[in-house]
Amino acid sequence: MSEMNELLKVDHLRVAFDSDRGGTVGVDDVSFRVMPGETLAIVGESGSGKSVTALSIMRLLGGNSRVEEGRIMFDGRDLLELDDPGMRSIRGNQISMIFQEPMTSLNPVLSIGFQMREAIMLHMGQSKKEAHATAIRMLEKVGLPRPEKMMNEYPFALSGGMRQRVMIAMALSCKPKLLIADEPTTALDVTVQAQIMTLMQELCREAGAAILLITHDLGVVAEMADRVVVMYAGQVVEEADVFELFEQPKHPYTQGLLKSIPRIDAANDEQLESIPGAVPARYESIPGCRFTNRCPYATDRCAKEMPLLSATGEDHFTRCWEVRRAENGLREEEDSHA
Amino acid sequence: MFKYVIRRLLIAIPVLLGVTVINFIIMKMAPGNPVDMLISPQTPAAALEAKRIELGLDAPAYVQYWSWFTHLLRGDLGYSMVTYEPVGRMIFDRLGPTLLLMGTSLIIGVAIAIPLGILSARRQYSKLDYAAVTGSFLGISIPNFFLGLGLIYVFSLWLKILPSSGMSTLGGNGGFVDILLHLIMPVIVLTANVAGRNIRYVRSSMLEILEQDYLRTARAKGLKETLVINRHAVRNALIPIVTVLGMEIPILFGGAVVIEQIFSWPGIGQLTMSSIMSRDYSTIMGLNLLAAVIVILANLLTDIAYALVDPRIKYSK
Amino acid sequence: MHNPKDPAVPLQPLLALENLKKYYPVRKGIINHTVDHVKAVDGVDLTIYPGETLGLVGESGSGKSTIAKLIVGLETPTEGRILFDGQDISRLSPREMIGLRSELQIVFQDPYSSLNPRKRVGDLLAEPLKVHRIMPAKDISREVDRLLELVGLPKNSRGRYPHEFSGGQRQRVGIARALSLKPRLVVCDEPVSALDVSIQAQILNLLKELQRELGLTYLFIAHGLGAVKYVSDRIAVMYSGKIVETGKVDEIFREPKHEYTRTLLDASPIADPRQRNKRRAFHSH
Amino acid sequence: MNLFKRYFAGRSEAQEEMLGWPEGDENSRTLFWRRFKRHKLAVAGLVVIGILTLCAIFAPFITAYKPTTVTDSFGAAPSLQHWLGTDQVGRDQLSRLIYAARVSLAVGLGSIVISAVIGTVLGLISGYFGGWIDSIIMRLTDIFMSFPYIMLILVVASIVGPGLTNIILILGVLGWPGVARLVRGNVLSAKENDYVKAGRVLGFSSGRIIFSHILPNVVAPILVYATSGVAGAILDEAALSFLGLGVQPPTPSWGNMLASAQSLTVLTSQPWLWVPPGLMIILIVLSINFVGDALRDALDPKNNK
Repeated sequence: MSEMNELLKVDHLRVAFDSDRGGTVGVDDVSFRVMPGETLAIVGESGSGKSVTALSIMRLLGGNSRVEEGRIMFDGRDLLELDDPGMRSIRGNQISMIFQEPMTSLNPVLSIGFQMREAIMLHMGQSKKEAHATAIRMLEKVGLPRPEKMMNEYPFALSGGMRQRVMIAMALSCKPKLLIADEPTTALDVTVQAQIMTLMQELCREAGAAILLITHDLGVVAEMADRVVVMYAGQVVEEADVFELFEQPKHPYTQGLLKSIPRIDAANDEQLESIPGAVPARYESIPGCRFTNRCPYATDRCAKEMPLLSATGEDHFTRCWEVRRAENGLREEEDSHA
Repeated sequence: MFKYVIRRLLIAIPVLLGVTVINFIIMKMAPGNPVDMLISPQTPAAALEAKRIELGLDAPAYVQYWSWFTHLLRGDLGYSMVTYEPVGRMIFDRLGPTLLLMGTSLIIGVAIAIPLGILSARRQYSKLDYAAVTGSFLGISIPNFFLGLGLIYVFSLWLKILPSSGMSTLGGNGGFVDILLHLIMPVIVLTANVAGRNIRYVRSSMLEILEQDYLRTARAKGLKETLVINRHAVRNALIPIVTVLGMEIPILFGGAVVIEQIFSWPGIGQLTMSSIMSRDYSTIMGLNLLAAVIVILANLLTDIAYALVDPRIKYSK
Repeated sequence: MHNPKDPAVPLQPLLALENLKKYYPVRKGIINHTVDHVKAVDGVDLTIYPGETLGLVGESGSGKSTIAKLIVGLETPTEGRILFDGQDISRLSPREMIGLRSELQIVFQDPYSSLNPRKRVGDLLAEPLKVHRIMPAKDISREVDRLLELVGLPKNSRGRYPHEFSGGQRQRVGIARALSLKPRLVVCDEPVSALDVSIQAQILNLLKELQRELGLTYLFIAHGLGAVKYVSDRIAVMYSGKIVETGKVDEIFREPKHEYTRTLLDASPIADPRQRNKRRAFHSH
Repeated sequence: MNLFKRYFAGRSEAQEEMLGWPEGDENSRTLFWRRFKRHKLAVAGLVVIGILTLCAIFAPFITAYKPTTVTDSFGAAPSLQHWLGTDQVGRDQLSRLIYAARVSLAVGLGSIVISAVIGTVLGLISGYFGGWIDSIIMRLTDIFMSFPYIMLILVVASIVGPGLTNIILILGVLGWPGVARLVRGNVLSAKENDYVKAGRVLGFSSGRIIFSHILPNVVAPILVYATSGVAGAILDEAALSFLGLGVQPPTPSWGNMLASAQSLTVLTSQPWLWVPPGLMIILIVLSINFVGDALRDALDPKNNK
C-alpha cells in the first residue's frame, strides 16, 4: 500500500465532549485513510462515533466538543492546524458534506436558488448570473425536473428525496475532491435510497471525487463501498476491503453484526444470531476491549488491556487480542496501524 | 397568501363579536344605570319606569344587546354618564397621545431587544449574556409605577432636567422638542418593560435556531460565521418574534394606564382611570372595547406580517 | 414451523379486512371545506389466519401504519369492514370495544415514545390488568413478574423508569405490555425499525419465540424486507393505499409478480458485495 | 465457545445485560437539583423567597408594632424606635412592610392556583378532545386575551369592589387563558406519543389517559408558567393597590404603601415611605423570576443528558 497519494488520512483522532457529568471521550484512537476517487464506508451503530468523526474532519463539531489528539491530513495539509479562513476555503470547496436529515438540512426561509448559488459564488468566484446557470446545471444533473423553476422553490415544497438531491447538487457544485455523506439515505424509503445512492456514486465517479460514506446499514455498505471501517463504542475495530470484510470478518463484533442482519437472500429456515446485550453506557472508562461484555471469545486480558488496531492480513486491520493471537507470526505491539 | 389573510379575518370576526358580548355583560353587571344618573332620588317611581321604557331598559337582554350593537356599528358608543359627552369623541381625542407613547416605546424596546438578544445568544454564558439576561429580568420585575416614581424623583425633582407631567408645558406651544422632553420618562418606563420581555425571547429563539441542521449545512459550504448568522440564522429567529410583537399591544395598553396616571399623560389610560374613579361605566366599556379591537387588529396585522416573512405559510392551507 | 394453511382444513381467518378504506379530508380554502381526500387506505382486502405471521411491507405513506391503527381501533374506517373472528369490529362503540381490547394489541415502532416516562415499568404492566379487573389484586404482582420473565427482563426492572432502559429493553417492555391482556392478534408496527442493527435480531427472535409459545397471530409491518422475510409466513405488499400483491414468502421473493414488488426487491440492498453486479436498481446504467 | 448460548438469543441476553445495571446512575431528582443549582441567582432567589415567607408567616412575632397601630409620631424619619420611620398616619413602616409580604404572597399563590386549575382542566379537555370543544375554548381564550389584561382587571375590580379576596379571585379567574393555551399545546404534542395511543388500545378511559398519563407529562411547563404567573400576579396586585383599586388601607400592601408617593411631599421629602416597598416588590418578583428561569432550564427535557 502506498501512503504517498492518499487524499485524507485521519490519524489517532480523539474527540472529547463536555457534558453535565463532566468530560467524556466520544471518539478515541480513530485512524483511517481515503484514497482519491474511492468510496470508504464507516459503519457503526448509533453512538459509535462515526458521525463525530465525520464532523471533526469538517471541523464542524458543536461548541461542547473538541478534538483532543490526532491529525487529519487532507491533500498534504493538517486540517486541524489550519486557521479559520483556510478551513473555510476547504469546506464546501474541496470537501463537502451531506447530512442525514434532508428535511432540516436546508434553510426553510431561503429559496433553493439562493442556497445553491451561495457556495458557487463563494468558491468558484462566479457572478450571480453565472452561479445561477451553474446551479441550474447541477440541479439538472441530479435529475430534478424543471430546474429553473426549482430555483425559486422553498425547501418545504420538496419531498425528502428531492431535498437530498438538492443537497447533492449543492455539495458537488464546487467540484470537491471528497464528499462526506453522513447517513444520506437513512431518512428515505428504500427505492429512493437506491436512486440517491446510485446518483451519488455516478456523479462522484464522473467528477473523480472520493466518498466517505457514514452508515449503519451493512446492505448499503456492500452495495457502495470499496473499503470499510467498522466502528464500535468510539473506536475503529476493523478495517478491510469490502469483499474481504464480508467474506472474512475478523473482529467478533463484525462477525456478530453480519450474522444478525436478516437478509432477503437468506435461506428460509435460517436462524438469526444476535449479539447479546448492548453497548456499555460509559465505555470510555473501560480499561480493556470495549466489546468484552458482549464477546463470546473474551478472555481476562480483553477486560484488562485495550487491544490496538493492528494488521491482521493484507490491508486488513483488526482491534482484537484473540485475532492477533490466532494470526501467528505477528510481531508484538509495535505493528499498530499508524 | 390572500386566502390565508381572509381566513385570519374570518377567525377574527367571532372573536370580535365575543368581545362585544363580554363587554356588554360586564356593563350590565356594573352597578347603577343611566336612569339613576339622569334622575334625582325624588323622581316618582312611575316616571322612572317610563324613562326606563323609553331608554329600552325593560327589554330582554338580547334586545338591549342588539340595540347597543347596532349603535356600535354606526360608531356610536353612547354617552358618558358623567360628562354627557359622546364616548367615541372623548376616546378619539385621547387616542393620539397614547398611540404616540405606545408606539415609541414599542419601537425603541424592540430595537434594543433584537440586537441584544441575538448577541446574547451568540455569546451564551459570556459576561454580556449574563448582563443582558439579568437586565431583562430587571425590566420585567420592576413595577412600572415604581420606576416611574424613581425617574421623577431623580430627573424632575432632584436634577430638574425633565418635566414630570403632561404632554407639553402649560402655556407652551406644544412644539416637537417640548413633547419629546415630556415623552422621555414615560417611554423609558415602558421601554424597560418591552425590552425586558423581548431580550430573553429573542435570545431563546436564537438559541434554538443556532442548533438547527441548516446552519451546519451553511457552515459546511464554507460560509463565514457572520454570514451564517446574519443570512441563515437571524431571519429564522425573527419569525416567531413577529407574533410576540402582537402580544405586546395589550400589555402596553395595561402599562399605559399606570404610566399615564403617574405622568399625567393625557391619553386613554388616564381617561380609563378617571372614568373608573367616577364610575363612568359607559366610557369605561367604550375604552375597553376599543382597546380590544385594536388588539385584534394588531394580531391580524402580525398574522399577515408572519405570512410575509415565512414562506412556509403560503403553502400550508 | 406451524403451518396454518394446510389445504385440507379450510381455516376461518382470525382477521379479515374487507374493502377497507380510510380517507383523510384535505381541507382548503377560506371556509376550510373539504376539497379532496388523501386515500391512505383505499380498498384493502386482507386475511390473517390463526397462528400465522402476515408481513405487510410498503414505503412510508403507503398506508400500512393506517391499517395498523384501523385494526386496533385508533382510527375509524371510512368504508369497509374489519372482521375479527367473524365479527365486524370496525364501528363498535368504545364500550362494545372493551371486551375486544384484550384480543387485539399493538407493539409500536418507537420504544422511546411508547412508554410513559413518568411510570415505573411495574406499573406500566400492572395497569391494564387492574383496569380490566382480569385478576384479583393480589395476583397482579406475580403476573407482572411472569410478563417480565416472558420477554427476558429481570424482576428488578419493575421499579425502574423507562429512561433507565436501552431501546431494545424498552421494546421488550412494550411487548410485555401488549401481551398483558393475553391477546390473540398482535399488530407489530415496525417494531425493530428504531433499534440498532445488533439489537434488531434480539427482538425478532423474541417475537418468534413468543409466537411459538403462546400461539400468537402477528400482523408484522415493516419497510425493511429482510426483517419481514425473517418472521413472516405470508407477505402483502402495499403501494399508495392498495395491496398490490400477496403471497407466501418464498413466492414473493422468488418471483415477484407486481412491478412495484420487483422495484422494491431490486432497491433493497443486500449485505453481500459479490451480488452487486447482478442487480439492477443500485447500479443501473 | 458458548455459541449455543447465542443461538436462541431472544430472551437470555437481555437478562445478562441487566446484571450490569448501572446502580449508581443518577435519578431524575438529583439531576434536576444539579441543573437547578447551576443558576446561582435562582438559588439566591430561593433563599430570599424562603426568608420572606417565614417573615410573612411569623410577622406578629418579629414586628414591634401591629401594622394598624397608630403611634404618636406622624411621618417620622427612620429612628431607633421606628427603623423605617412612620407613615403619615403614624403607623410603623417596618411592621407594615413585613405584614404586606402576606398580601403579596397570598395574592401570588392564591390567584395562580385558581388560574392553573381552571386553565389546566380546560387546556386538557381542549387539547385531548379537539373538534368543536377545542374551537370554543380556544375562541374564548382569544376573546379574553384581546382585552388588555390590566384594563379588564381594573374594570372588574371597580365593579366587584376592592379587597384582598376579590383581587385574588379576579386575578385568578381572569388569568386562566394563558395556562389553557399552554396546556393545550403541550397536550397536543403529548397526545402524539405512542404511550397515549397504547393506553387507548389497552382500553383505558379518556379520564385515565388524560389525568394519569398526559397530565403528569405536562406538569413541568405548567409549573414554569405558574412560577412566572406568581411574579406577574404580585406585580398586578401592586399596580391595582397603587391605583387604589386593590387591597385597601389600613391593610398594608406594598402597592398601597407606594400609593402615598403620589403626593409630592412624600415623593420628595419622605423617601422611606415609598422606596422600601418598591424595593421589596423588585426583590420578590426578581427572585421568583430567577427561580422560574432555572426551573425552565432544569425541567427542559431537551437537555436530559
